Amino acid sequence: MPDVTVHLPGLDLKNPIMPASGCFGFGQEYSQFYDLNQLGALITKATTLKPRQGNPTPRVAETESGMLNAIGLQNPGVDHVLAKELPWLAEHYPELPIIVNVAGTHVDDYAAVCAALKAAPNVKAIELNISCPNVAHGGMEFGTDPDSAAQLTQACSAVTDLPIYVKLSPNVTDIRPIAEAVSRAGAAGLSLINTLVGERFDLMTRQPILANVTGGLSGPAVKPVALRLIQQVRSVTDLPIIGMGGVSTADDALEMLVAGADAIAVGSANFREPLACPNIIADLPKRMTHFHFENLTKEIHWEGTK
Amino acid sequence: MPDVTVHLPGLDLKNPIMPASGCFGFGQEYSQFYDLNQLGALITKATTLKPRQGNPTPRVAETESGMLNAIGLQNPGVDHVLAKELPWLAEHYPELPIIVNVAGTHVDDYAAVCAALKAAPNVKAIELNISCPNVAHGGMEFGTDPDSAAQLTQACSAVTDLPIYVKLSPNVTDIRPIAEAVSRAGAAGLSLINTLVGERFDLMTRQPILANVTGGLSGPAVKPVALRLIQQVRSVTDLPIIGMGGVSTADDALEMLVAGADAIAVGSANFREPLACPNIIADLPKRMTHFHFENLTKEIHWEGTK
Amino acid sequence: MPQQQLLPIVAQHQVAPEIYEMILTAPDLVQTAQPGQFIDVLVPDHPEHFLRRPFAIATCDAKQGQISFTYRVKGPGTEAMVACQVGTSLDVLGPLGHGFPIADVTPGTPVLLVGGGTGIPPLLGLAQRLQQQGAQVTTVLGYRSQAESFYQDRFAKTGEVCIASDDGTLGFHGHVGLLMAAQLTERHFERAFACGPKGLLMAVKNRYQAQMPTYLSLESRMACGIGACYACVTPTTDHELKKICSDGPVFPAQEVVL
Amino acid sequence: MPQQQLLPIVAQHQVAPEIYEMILTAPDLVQTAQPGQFIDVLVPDHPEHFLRRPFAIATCDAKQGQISFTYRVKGPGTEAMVACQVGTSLDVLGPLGHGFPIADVTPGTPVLLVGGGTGIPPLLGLAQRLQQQGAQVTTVLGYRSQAESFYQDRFAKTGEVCIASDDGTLGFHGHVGLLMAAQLTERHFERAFACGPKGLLMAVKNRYQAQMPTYLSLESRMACGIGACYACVTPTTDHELKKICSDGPVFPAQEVVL
Ligand SMILES: Cc1cc2nc3c(=O)[nH]c(=O)nc-3n(C[C@H](O)[C@H](O)[C@H](O)COP(=O)(O)OP(=O)(O)OC[C@H]3O[C@@H](n4cnc5c(N)ncnc54)[C@H](O)[C@@H]3O)c2cc1C
Ligand SMILES: Cc1cc2nc3c(=O)[nH]c(=O)nc-3n(C[C@H](O)[C@H](O)[C@H](O)COP(=O)(O)OP(=O)(O)OC[C@H]3O[C@@H](n4cnc5c(N)ncnc54)[C@H](O)[C@@H]3O)c2cc1C
Ligand SMILES: Cc1cc2nc3c(=O)[nH]c(=O)nc-3n(C[C@H](O)[C@H](O)[C@H](O)COP(=O)(O)O)c2cc1C
Ligand SMILES: Cc1cc2nc3c(=O)[nH]c(=O)nc-3n(C[C@H](O)[C@H](O)[C@H](O)COP(=O)(O)O)c2cc1C
Ligand code: FES
Ligand code: FES
Repeated sequence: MPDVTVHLPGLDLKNPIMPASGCFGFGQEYSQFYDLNQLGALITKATTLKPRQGNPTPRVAETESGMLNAIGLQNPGVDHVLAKELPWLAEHYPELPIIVNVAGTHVDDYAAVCAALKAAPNVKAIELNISCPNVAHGGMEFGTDPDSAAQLTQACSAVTDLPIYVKLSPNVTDIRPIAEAVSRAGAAGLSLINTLVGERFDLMTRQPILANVTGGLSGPAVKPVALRLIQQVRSVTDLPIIGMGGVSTADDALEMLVAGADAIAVGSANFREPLACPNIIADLPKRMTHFHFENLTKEIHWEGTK
Repeated sequence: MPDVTVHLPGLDLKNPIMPASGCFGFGQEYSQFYDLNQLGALITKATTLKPRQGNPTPRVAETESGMLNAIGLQNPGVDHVLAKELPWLAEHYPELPIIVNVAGTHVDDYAAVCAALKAAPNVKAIELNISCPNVAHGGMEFGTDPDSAAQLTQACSAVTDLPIYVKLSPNVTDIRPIAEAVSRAGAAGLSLINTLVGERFDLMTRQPILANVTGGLSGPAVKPVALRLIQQVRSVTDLPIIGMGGVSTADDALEMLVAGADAIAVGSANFREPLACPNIIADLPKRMTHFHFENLTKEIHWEGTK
Repeated sequence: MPQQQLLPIVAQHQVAPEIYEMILTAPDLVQTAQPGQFIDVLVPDHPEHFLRRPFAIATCDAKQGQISFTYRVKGPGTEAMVACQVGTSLDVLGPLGHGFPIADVTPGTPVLLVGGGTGIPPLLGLAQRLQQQGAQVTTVLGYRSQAESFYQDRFAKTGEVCIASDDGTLGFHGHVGLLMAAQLTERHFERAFACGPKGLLMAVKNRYQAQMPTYLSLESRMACGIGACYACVTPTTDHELKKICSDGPVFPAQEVVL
Repeated sequence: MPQQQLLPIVAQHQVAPEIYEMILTAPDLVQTAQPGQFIDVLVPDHPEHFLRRPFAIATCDAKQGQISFTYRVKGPGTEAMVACQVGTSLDVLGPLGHGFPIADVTPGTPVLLVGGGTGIPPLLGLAQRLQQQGAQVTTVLGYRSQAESFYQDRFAKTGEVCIASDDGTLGFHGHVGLLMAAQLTERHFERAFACGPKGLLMAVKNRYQAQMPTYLSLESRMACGIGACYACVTPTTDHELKKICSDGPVFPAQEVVL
C-alpha cells in the first residue's frame, strides 16, 4: 500500500487532498454528502475582519472545461467564523485540520484576522489570500508586487504562531520574485494558483455575463498553467506548496505533485462532482501503485525543479 | 442578409475570419480540404530572417479543452517564404489577403524581415510576433516590456509601408501599457492573444511531456482570458484588434467581436476540425441574424469598453 | 437531504418549440421532493460543459416512482440534453432547496398560481398537490404565443386556468400582470405562488404580498447548487443576502428584493 | 487526397488485454489507402479531448468496403474509444501520410516485416498486400508476453512468422533485435519494413539499412496530422527536419535519425 501521508508545517495530513478556499464554504454543505474526516484538511472560504457582501449577481459563468467566478469575498466576518463555523467543524470533525483563508484590504485588517484566529484550536494554518482578482481591494495588489507581498507576510507572521501559506496570483509576468519575497518574509508555505482573470459575454444582451465584468477562471482549463507556475516556483524555493488549479482526478493530483506541489487543493471540481475529494482520495493509492509511486515525499518532484 | 465585411488598415475583408499564425502553415495543407478563397484573410506561420529548426520533440501535448505547443518558430526563413510560399498563394489565391507573422530575436532581424516582405504584392499586412513564449529569444522579452515593444514597433514601421499589427502576450501583469506603447510607436493594429504559458507531465516517466518543458496553451480553454484581454485593450485604444484565443464557432467569434475585436483569427480549432474556418464563415450570417447583428462595425463592441 | 444519483431517462418529448419534457425514474426522490424544489443535472457526454444545470422538478408521480422536468433549449448544455436517449441516465443532485410551503393549506382554500415561460412546469406539480389537498386552485399562465404554449390541458385538470399571451394569439393579450389587473382584482385568494421571469414575479409581489402569504420562486446562475459557493445570492428586504439554492429557491415575497 | 468523413463503426472487439480492434465502413478509403498510412480520429462525445488521435490503418477489405485499426488503451482518449458503440460513427481524417513503398515488389521477392506492440497492426495489412503481390513474406513479431499477444494466426496466413516475447512466455525469449541476431542472420531478404518502438526501429535500421531498401514507420505526437503545424518533425541524416505526418510516417531508414 503506497504511503499517502504528507507532513507540512503545522499540517500532518493523512492524505494530501483538501477542498480549496471558496469552493467548500465552511464544510457544512458537503458534509451532507460524505464524512469530512476522509479529507486531508479543509481550507475555508475567505474570511475578512468585517462581514462582506461581495459582488452583485450573476457571479458565475461557465467556460469550456472551466468556470468564472466573481463572488467578491462574501463572508460573514471573522467573529462569526470564530463563533459559529469553526466550532461546528470542531464539534463534528475534531481531528480535521482546518486552514483558514484570510483576506483583506490593508495590512492591518489582514493582521487582525490572523491574530483573532488564535482563538480557534482546530485552525492549524492560515492561507493568506493576496490574489483575489474579483474585488477592487482584494489583495491582488499585494499579489502582484514582491515588496507589498513581503510586508504583508511579515506583518501577519508577527501576530500569529500559525504557519502562513501565502496564496499567489497567476496573473503576473513573473511569479518567482513574489514567491521569493514572501519566502524571505517568513511564509511557511505557498498556495497556488488562484484564478486567472477572464470574462464572458452574453450574445443576446451583448453584455458581460458577470455583473463584475471580469471573474476568476478555474477548473480543468487552467491546469496546465497551474502546473507550469508550481514547477517554476518549486525551482526557486524549497517551501512547501499547496498546489491547485483544475484538479479533478487522482491523476491530476499526482501530476501536480510531480510538478512540485506537496499537497493538493480541489476547488471547482466539487461543484461538478460533490464527491470529487473522496473519489480522489480513494483512487490515489491505486493510481500511485499503477504509476509506481511509493510515497508523496519531495522525492517525487520532477528533478528539473531541483 | 447581415453584412460580414470588415475594413481594417490594409485589409478589406469579405469576412472577419482568418486562420491564426502557426496553425495553418502557409495554406497549402488546408487547401486540400477547401477553397481558401472563402477566408477573409490568412496569417502565415512565423517567418524569421534565417531558417529555424525550432525545438526538439515532443512539441505538442493535449490539455482539457486545449493544447500546448512548443514548436519554437520552426520556419524556412524569409527568403524561402518569398520564393515559394507566398508565390504559391499568389498563384492559387490571387485575391486572398495575406498577413505574414514576423518573428525574430533582435530589432535588426525583425526589421530585415519586414523590409524584405515588400517584395510580395499579396502581403497586405505584417503581424509582429513579440509574444512567442516557446523560444528563449522569441520576442517574448519585447512582449513584456512597453519600451522594448515600442522600439521594435517603430523600427519595423520605419522600413515598410505595410500596416503592422503587433501581437501581444497574455503572460503579463498588465497588458494595457504595452498596447498603449506600441500604439504610440506606430502600430496600425493589435493582435491578441498569443498563447498562455503552461506545461504537462507524463505520470509514467515523471517527466514533462514537452521536450521544451513549457509550451503555449491555446484552444477553448483560454477563450475567457482572451475575451478579458481584448476588452481591456479595447478600453484603452481605438486601434483595430485581430482577436484570437479559443475560437471554434461563429458564436465564439461574435463573442470576441462584442468584447472589442474587429476581426478574428482561428488557431488550434483547425487541428480538431479542418473545416473550422469555412464552417464559422458559413454560420456567421445565420448566428448574426439570430442575435440581431446587422454588421460587424465598431458599433457592436460592448459599450463598457468605449 | 440531497443525494447524488444516476437516474434513468424514461422518456423525453418536445412539448413546444424549443421546450422539452424529460421523465426520470427516481424512486427515492418522489418520496421526499416538494413542489418548488429543484435538481442539478450534469450534461452527459460533455465534460467541457463544466457546471451542472439547475431545473425545477415539474411533477412527481409517486406510484410510478418518476419525476419530470421541463426545460427550454437555451445554450449548449440544454442543446446537448435534447440528444439524450431513453435508457441512458442523468447524473442528478437533488432534491435541492426549499419548495413552496403548502403543508398548512386546508381543503377549500382558494389559492392563486402565476407562472410564465419555463416557470410554468414547477407550478404543475404544485397545482396537482394543492388539488390533492383539496385546495381550490386558480392558475394564471403566461406564454409568448399560442405556438409556444404547453400544459394548459394538464392545468385544466387541477382547477380554473386563465391564460395570457404576449402576442394575443392565445387568451388574454398581454403579460400576466395585465391579466391579473384586468380579470382578477375582484377575486379572493388566500395564498399566492409564482414562478417565472422577473417582471412576473414583481407583478405578483406588488399585487399580493400585502394581502396574503405570497411565495416567489427565484432563479440565479449557480455553481454548487447546495449553498457552498455564494454564487446565487439574492438581497433581502433586511439588507442581507440569501442563497437562492439553499435558502430558496422559494422565498416569501416580502423577504426578497427583486 | 485526405478527406474528412464520418465512418460508421461496424465492430469493435478486444484482441488482447488493453488492445482493441475497430472496424469501420469506409468505401472511399479502401480505394486509395496504402499499408502504412494512418487516420486521425476525433474521440467522440469528449470535446474536452481536444486533439485527434492518429492510428495506423491495419487492414483494408476492399470487397466489404471496410478498414480496421487496432489500438492500445493508453490515456483518456483511447479509454473513451472503448465505449464507442457499433452503429455510431467516428469523425476521421484520412488516408494520411505516405505508406510503405511496395508497388515495385515483384513476385517471389523475399521481404522481412518486423513489428512490435501496437506497431504490429499496420504490418498485417502490409503482409496481406505483399502476399497478394506474390512476395515471400517473413514477419517477426515482438510482444510483451503470450497473454498480450495477438494476430499471430492472421500473420501465419501471409507467410512465415517468427515470434519473440519480452518475458519468454511466447516464442523466442527477448526482444526482436535479439531474435533477428539469433535466427535471421543467414536469411536472405530483399526489402525490410518495420513498425514499433524506437528500440525495434533502431535494431532494424542498424541491421538492414546498408544491405537492402529498409523502411521504418515513425510515430510522434501530432496536432494537425497533415503538415501544417510542424509538431511532428523528425531529424534527417542530412540535418533537415521532416514532418512525420505528411512526409512520413514511413521513411527510408537511411534518411532518418532516430
Ligand atoms: C432553481 C432553478 C430552476 C430552474 N428551472 C428551470 C426549468 O424548470 N426549466 C428551464 O428551462 N430552465 C430552468 N432554469 C434555468 C436553467 O437552469 C438554464 O436555462 C439552463 O441551465 C441553461 O443551460 P444551457 O446549457 O442551455 O445554457 P448555457 O449558457 O450553456 O449555461 C451555462 C451556465 O450558465 C447557467 N445558466 C445559463 N442561463 C441560466 C439561467 N437563466 N438561470 C440559471 N442558470 C443559467 C447554466 O446553469 C450553466 O451553468 C432554472 C434555474 C434555476 C436556478
Ligand atoms: C502515425 C501514428 C500511428 C499510430 N498508430 C497507432 C496504432 O495503430 N495503434 C495504437 O495503439 N497507437 C498508435 N499510435 C499512437 C496513438 O496515436 C496514441 O497511443 C494515442 O493517440 C494515445 O491517445 P490517448 O487518448 O490514449 O492518450 P492521451 O494521453 O490522452 O493522448 C493525448 C494526446 O497525446 C497524443 N499521444 C499520446 N501518446 C502518443 C503517442 N505515443 N504517439 C503519438 N501521439 C500520442 C494523442 O494523440 C493525443 O493528442 C500512432 C501514432 C502515430 C503518430
Ligand atoms: C466560486 C469560487 C470561490 C473562490 N473563493 C476563493 C476565496 O475566497 N479565497 C481564495 O483564496 N480563493 C478562492 N477561490 C479560488 C480557489 O480556491 C482556487 O484557487 C481556484 O479555484 C483554482 O482551483 P480549481 O481550479 O480547483 O477551482 C475561489 C474559486 C471559486 C471557483
Ligand atoms: C501549433 C501552434 C503554433 C503556433 N505558432 C505561432 C507562430 O508561429 N506565431 C504566432 O504569432 N503565434 C503562433 N501560435 C499562436 C496562435 O497564432 C494563436 O495566437 C493562439 O494559438 C491562440 O489561438 P487559438 O486558441 O485559436 O489557437 C501558434 C499556436 C499553435 C497552437
Ligand atoms: S449555487 Fe453555490 S451557494 Fe448557491
Ligand atoms: S502534426 Fe502538424 S505537421 Fe505533422
